[in-house]
Amino acid sequence: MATVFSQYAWLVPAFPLAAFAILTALGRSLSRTGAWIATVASLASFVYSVMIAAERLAKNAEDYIGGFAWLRAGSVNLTAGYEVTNLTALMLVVVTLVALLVNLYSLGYMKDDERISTFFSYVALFTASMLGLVLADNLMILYVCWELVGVCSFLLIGFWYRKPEARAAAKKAFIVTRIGDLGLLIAILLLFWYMPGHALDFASLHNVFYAQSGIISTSITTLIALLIFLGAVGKSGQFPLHVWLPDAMEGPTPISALIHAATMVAAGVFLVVRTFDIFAAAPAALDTVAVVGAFTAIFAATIGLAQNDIKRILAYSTVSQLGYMMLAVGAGSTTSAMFHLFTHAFFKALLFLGAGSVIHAVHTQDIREMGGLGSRMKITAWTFGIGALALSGIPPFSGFWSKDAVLTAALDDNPWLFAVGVVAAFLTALYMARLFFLVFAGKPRGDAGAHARAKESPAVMTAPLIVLAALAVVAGFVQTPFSGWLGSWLTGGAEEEHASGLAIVASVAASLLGLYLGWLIYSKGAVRRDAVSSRFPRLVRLAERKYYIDELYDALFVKSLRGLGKALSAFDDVVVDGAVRLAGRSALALGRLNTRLQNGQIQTYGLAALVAAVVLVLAIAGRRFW
Amino acid sequence: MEALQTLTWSDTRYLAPELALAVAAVLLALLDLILPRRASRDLIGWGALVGLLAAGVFVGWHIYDLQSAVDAGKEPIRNLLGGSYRVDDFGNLLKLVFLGATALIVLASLGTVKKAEVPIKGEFYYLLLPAVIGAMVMASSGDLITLFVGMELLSITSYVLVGVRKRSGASGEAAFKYVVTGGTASAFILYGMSFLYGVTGSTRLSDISGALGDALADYRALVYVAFFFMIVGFALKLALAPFHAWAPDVYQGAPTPATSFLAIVAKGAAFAMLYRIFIFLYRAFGSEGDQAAVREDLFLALAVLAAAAMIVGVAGALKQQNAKRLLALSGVANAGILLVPLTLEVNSLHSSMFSEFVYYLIAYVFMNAGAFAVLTAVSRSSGHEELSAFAGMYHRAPWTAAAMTALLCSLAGLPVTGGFFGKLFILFGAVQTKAYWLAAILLATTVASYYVYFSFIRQMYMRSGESDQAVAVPVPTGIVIWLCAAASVALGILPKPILDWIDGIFSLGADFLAR
Amino acid sequence: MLGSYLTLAAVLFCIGLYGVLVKRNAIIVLLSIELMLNAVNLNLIAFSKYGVVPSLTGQVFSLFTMTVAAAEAAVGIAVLIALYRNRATVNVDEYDELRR
Amino acid sequence: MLENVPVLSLIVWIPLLGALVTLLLPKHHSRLLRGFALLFTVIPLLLAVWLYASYEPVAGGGAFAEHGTWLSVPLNTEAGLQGTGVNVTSYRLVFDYRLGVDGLSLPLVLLTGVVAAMSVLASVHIRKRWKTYFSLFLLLETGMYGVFLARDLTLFFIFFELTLIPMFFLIGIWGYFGREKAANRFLLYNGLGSAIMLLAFLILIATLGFTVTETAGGAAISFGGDYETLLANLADPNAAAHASGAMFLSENLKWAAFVLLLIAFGIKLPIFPLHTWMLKVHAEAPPSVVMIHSGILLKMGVYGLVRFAAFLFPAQLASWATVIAILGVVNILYGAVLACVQKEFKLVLAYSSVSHMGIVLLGIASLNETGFEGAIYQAVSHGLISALMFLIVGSLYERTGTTKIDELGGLAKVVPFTAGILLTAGLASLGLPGLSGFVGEFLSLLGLFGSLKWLTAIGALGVLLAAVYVLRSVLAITYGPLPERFAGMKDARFVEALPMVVLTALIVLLGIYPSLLTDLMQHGFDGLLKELQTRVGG
Repeated sequence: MATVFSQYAWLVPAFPLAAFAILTALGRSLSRTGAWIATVASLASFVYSVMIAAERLAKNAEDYIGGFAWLRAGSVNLTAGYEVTNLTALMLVVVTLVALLVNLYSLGYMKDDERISTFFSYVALFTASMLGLVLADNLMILYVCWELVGVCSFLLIGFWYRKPEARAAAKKAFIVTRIGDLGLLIAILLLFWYMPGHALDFASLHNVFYAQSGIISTSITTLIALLIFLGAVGKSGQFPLHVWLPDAMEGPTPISALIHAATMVAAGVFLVVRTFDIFAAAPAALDTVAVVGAFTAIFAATIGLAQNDIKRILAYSTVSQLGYMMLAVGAGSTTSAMFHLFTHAFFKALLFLGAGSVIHAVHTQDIREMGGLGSRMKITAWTFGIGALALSGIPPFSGFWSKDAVLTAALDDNPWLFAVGVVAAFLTALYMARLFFLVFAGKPRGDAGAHARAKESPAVMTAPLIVLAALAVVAGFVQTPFSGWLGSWLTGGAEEEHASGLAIVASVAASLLGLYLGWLIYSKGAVRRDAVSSRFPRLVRLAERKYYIDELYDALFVKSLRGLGKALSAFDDVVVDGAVRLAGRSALALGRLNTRLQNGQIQTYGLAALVAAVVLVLAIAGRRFW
Repeated sequence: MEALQTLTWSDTRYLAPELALAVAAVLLALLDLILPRRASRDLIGWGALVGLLAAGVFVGWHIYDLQSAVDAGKEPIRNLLGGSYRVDDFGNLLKLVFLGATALIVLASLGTVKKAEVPIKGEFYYLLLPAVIGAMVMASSGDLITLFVGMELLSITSYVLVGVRKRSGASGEAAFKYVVTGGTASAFILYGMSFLYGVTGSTRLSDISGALGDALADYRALVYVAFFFMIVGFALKLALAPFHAWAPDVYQGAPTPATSFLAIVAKGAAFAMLYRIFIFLYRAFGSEGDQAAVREDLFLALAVLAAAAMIVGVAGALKQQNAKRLLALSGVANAGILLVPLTLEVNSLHSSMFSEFVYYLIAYVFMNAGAFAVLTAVSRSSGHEELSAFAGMYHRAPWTAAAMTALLCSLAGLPVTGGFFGKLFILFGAVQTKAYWLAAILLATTVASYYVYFSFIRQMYMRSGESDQAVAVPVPTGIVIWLCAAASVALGILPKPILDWIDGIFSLGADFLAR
Repeated sequence: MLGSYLTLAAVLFCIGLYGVLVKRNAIIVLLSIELMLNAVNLNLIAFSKYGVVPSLTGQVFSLFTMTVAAAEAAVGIAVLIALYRNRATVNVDEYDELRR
Repeated sequence: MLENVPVLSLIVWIPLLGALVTLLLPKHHSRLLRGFALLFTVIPLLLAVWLYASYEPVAGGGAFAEHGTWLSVPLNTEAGLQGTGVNVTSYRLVFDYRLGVDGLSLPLVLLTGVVAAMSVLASVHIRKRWKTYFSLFLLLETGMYGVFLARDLTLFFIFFELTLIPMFFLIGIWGYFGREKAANRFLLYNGLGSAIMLLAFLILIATLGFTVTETAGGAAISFGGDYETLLANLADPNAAAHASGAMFLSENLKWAAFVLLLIAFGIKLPIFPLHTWMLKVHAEAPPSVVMIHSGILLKMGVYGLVRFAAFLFPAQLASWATVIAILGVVNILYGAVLACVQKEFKLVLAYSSVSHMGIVLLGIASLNETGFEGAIYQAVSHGLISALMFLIVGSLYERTGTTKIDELGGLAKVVPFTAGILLTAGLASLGLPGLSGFVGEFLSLLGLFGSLKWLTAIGALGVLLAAVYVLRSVLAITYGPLPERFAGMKDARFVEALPMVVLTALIVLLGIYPSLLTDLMQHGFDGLLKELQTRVGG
């Protein structure tokens, strides 16, 4: 079948990019008009993405690659190219859909902000770069877009720039992810020099690595894979570079939904999937991915249990779920990873937008000051509930199917990974129950007045919630243990049925247990809330303080960098500049010596001359005798 | 014994420049007596200028004469008095430089020299002329005796010139210091000369060079003694470090025109003498063995002195606050630079040391004469000679400040000025002869000298002056300032005519190495 | 013979130099310069008589030297007198107004 | 229409003409003076753009060479060559007037044009002595163009020195409190650099710059600094024998000249530990002058390093590649770490320049075309970025009276436009893809990675540190709470905004479509690469 739409796939990012250009050029004067321009652009992108995806639903649709020469310098010959495959088509739809919904939502959420057009221009730029990242046909362009989404994330986290916390969070996000980016950059350098013909496009990578042709040795392959993974770790907030993601919640909530839940943070997973051939050729790297993913999944979940900020809980949940996806990739199942990414995008965006709706209503983010909102904000509560169930992995919500796929893959790979996954699923259910019950059930706590004024958000905000909730329910059916449509569509293989009874039972049990326990503690009150904290205060405190990792990093890197800087500063001043000053001073000292000689006494001059003459004669004539 | 050959009438035409000056000096002295006490002595100054001009014309005629002799295939040297006086291109070129420089000094001092500064102005002008004669004799002599007489003629008149402000203690002190130093230097040079005569039996330079090689075999130590005493004496005369300490004192105490005469003409004449004596070494000593070793030693001694002069001159000037002392120290450094070409080896690639020397000397004349002229004008308006007298010049006399900037660039060796190209040629010579260390020192001190010369610029452009009053520059001084500035720049942009000219008329072989 | 004369001249030169460098009286300083010049004369005469190539030139040279030395001494003394009028001292140490 | 016009000469001399015209204008009309200065910077810029448009990157350089003999000075042969058996008919030292343009210099010429014009616009902050200011400025511009276009060593040196004097004045008269010290430091340090360069040049002229023309009567020998002659003599294995050996450059001298050039241009670049002079200049000179200084003058170091040290001594470069790469890495990290702790924004920028110039060194050490192009790209990009940065610094200083990071804050509220541009410039400076800073960095690192993997990896840490220091300072200035005394500030005027927009646009353009510049540089390094391949043996 002809790939008509795919040929013009560059239009997808072009719409938001144009919106960005218009908004930037016209500046603040646009205000709400600008917001609408951006929204319309994202709608156009979405529609076009759907058309591409629809076109590709046909069997054996051919991949399309296009582009133009971008950079020629010596042996470098890079194109700015795009490649449309089923994988990218899927990502296009997810990204444009979430972007569209977030745009709509923001029309309500941000309507009173004076910099609304700036906000939408950033979002538009982000959307464009994210789509570029998805479409890129080579690692270089991917890297360019990778950095651009990073900078948009930075800009949007720091959108409320007057808050020092926002400023700090933005800075942190940028710098921490840059550590990962550095890894990716070096990986690209390595690939450039090891790949035949300096090729960086995915097709060539596939050819070289898939065949395991041995052109590149295993150790180098492993190194490359690990460095790429470092990039993914930074972007996807995996341990140990997860620290920026929770702080990133300083940004406006729609941003948290779009960037820090659904799309950008998933780019790490996408990257690993996209370059999976390399990982497949390096088993050690693949194991690392799995272990890091599994560890992150459980590690972030424990922190999430102890947090009180509604967005931070969701943020740690995101970290944890991204760990899940990494676990899946590490276990060798790109399909399940992409599947979880797909479903997670919807329900996590839903949860964030729901949280935004709550914050919008009560102007606080502390769940200890909420409670009983379910009655006042029905739509929000219901949709949030659906999201929570999906996240917890309760059938038949989408999260169940994808989580099950992940766990099945983990079980195939290594039982320990599977066990960790199940525990993480339990913890996920527990903290979601805690969150839901504390916010929507029970009686209002905190500022009663604010509570009384809390009311449901406007339709422009609830409509996206409803759409997402619907997706959170149904999105899972594209790939069930009994029909592997998504997998076959993505990989081009046959549909596989991949049921594992153990996985299903274990995951459902763990989730239900978690929910039940959460209900007992936070709604029914059958178990006292401080049951654990009173018995193991240190342990809880450890989780509350996020295992002191921020403090550790501060001491390890920030302080030492500052110390080094101070030391070098002193060195620069005393030694380097000191040497310069010394040179100057010694010239001056010589001059002063001359000045001392000039005491006005002609006889002193004569004496000096005589001494000099003797020395001269001795030196010149004498050197012949030495 | 051709040494005792007598002067004939026909020889006087070769002495025409010197004679013209002598006549002018006598006439002006008489005029000074005749003129009423209150009449302006500027007239004598103009007279001196005319005398200098006439002498210059004669020198020009000599150059033309010699050139036509060359064209006719004849020997391009006129030997008088049995070779003790030589009219050759080397001498003629330097004479032109001396005459031009003196003319600039006279012109600059017309109008600016205050009565209080030089009460007996007439005397000042007509004493300059014998001094120039002395310098010209030095440039032209082929005999130690002639050299000595010329040197003393120059020195003794300079002593008077320095002390001409007889009511000023400073002037007297400067003169006394100059007398003592000059006398000692003469004694050293003479003592050296006496040994040179002793080992060779002649005072004729050409004879000495012929006999020196043999003498070395027998009287090696005496040869060393002879040359080292002369080197020390010349170092004193030229104020090469560390024999320079007298120079700032004397320069400071002397009236500014006299200072500038000392800095330019007296120094140039001493160089002429140095060249006369030392270039012969190339003919006297072969290029191998012991003789070459001695020659190397002697030139190395000169090179060391040159290096020391450059270093000490610049270093001493770094923090100097008195403009005149500063220029004196700059003169020390420049003496070092002027000495460099002489110390460079003459080899298969390099023998243009004289072009290098004269070109830089010409540039030096202009930049120094100009700078001293500016200093005269500035100190006249502020009443002192500290650097701070230059403060605010940008506002007080913008055009003079601009001219001074050009002069300072030339002094500092920044493009595109005469000083720059002069240094460039010298450096190229140094590099060609692989004297890298000397080139490096020259470059390093040049850089350090930026600080020195730019201290004027800092004062002129970046500080505000004691008063906002415009600095009055008398017309003749202004002419000199602009002439010098323009010449400094022109020498930088178009050095070719002069160098072509020098190369065209001067020949190392004919002027020095031939008998 | 020559050696003795040369030694004498060298001694004389050194005495003169010593005087120039050490004596505080300005007149003695000037006279010391004359001593140095006389050492030269002695040298010249000695060489002219006993030198490698004896010749009259040395004696001629010494005549010039003497004449010039006289002129130099005259100017020197004149300068000194002018200076004495200003400073009222012939102490060389005190002629240090010009310095640094 | 411009085929027969000496475009290169026009580019070089029009600013000088402008300087002279400016001297004739009345001194109190700042607008008039600025207008004229702008005119005389825009004309060469337009010519340079025309050059860009009509330049064909072909092997062997472009069609725009101009030359004539400026001076031909006789050298004395009396005692000399006569004895060597060669009958010398003429023996001269030749100073040629040679201009030329190739892929290496054209980007920098364009940079000069752009930055100079923008800097004239930015000179609104100059408050006194406009006439002198603009004439010195134009003189400086002539020097800069000359440096990039000269093809003769002496001419190059003269232009190089010609930038020194006006800069001294520009810093010393119009600078901030410590201006005189900074001007002195600048003059002496750079004077030393050019003195060292001159020594190296003279060695080259004396040993490589000879041309021997055999005529009927004998041989005419001349020495000169013609760049092509040097290259030809270097490449010609017979040259040594041809000119009686004595003249030729020995292996030791090659090393000496190479190291001298490295130091000379290393001061300009600057290479650690020769960088301290430029800190003072950055901090004390008026911003519009720092735009020129940081934007163009430092690039003269880059250019000289490539043009002379690399092109003339490929073998030396090759065997010292590791040394240069280490120097580069030290520069990158040292500058970056120090930039992280500075309290004064201008010093942050100064140290960031040190860091960015380290990347240039990496590119040069790569020994391949990618790296070389990266180095030049980085130079151009850094020129634009730092010019933009200092433009902003100037406009902020005018409004706030300070550039201390601690004293500023929250300016995005009152001057959103300027703050936005500052943020963009910051992002470009930290090497964000899509902006010009990235391409140069990437190409340099990429080039070097082929040979020195670990060093490149360590150097790439600079990318990370750049993020730290840029964000630390830029965010401290624009983000956060706004001190009350800045509440009434006004955003950039049109005359300030225009150069900001132009520079930003160029930065974005070069970032989005780097081929604009890299295509230009094709064949720019042909000679060097060939030498590297044949001499060094791949």
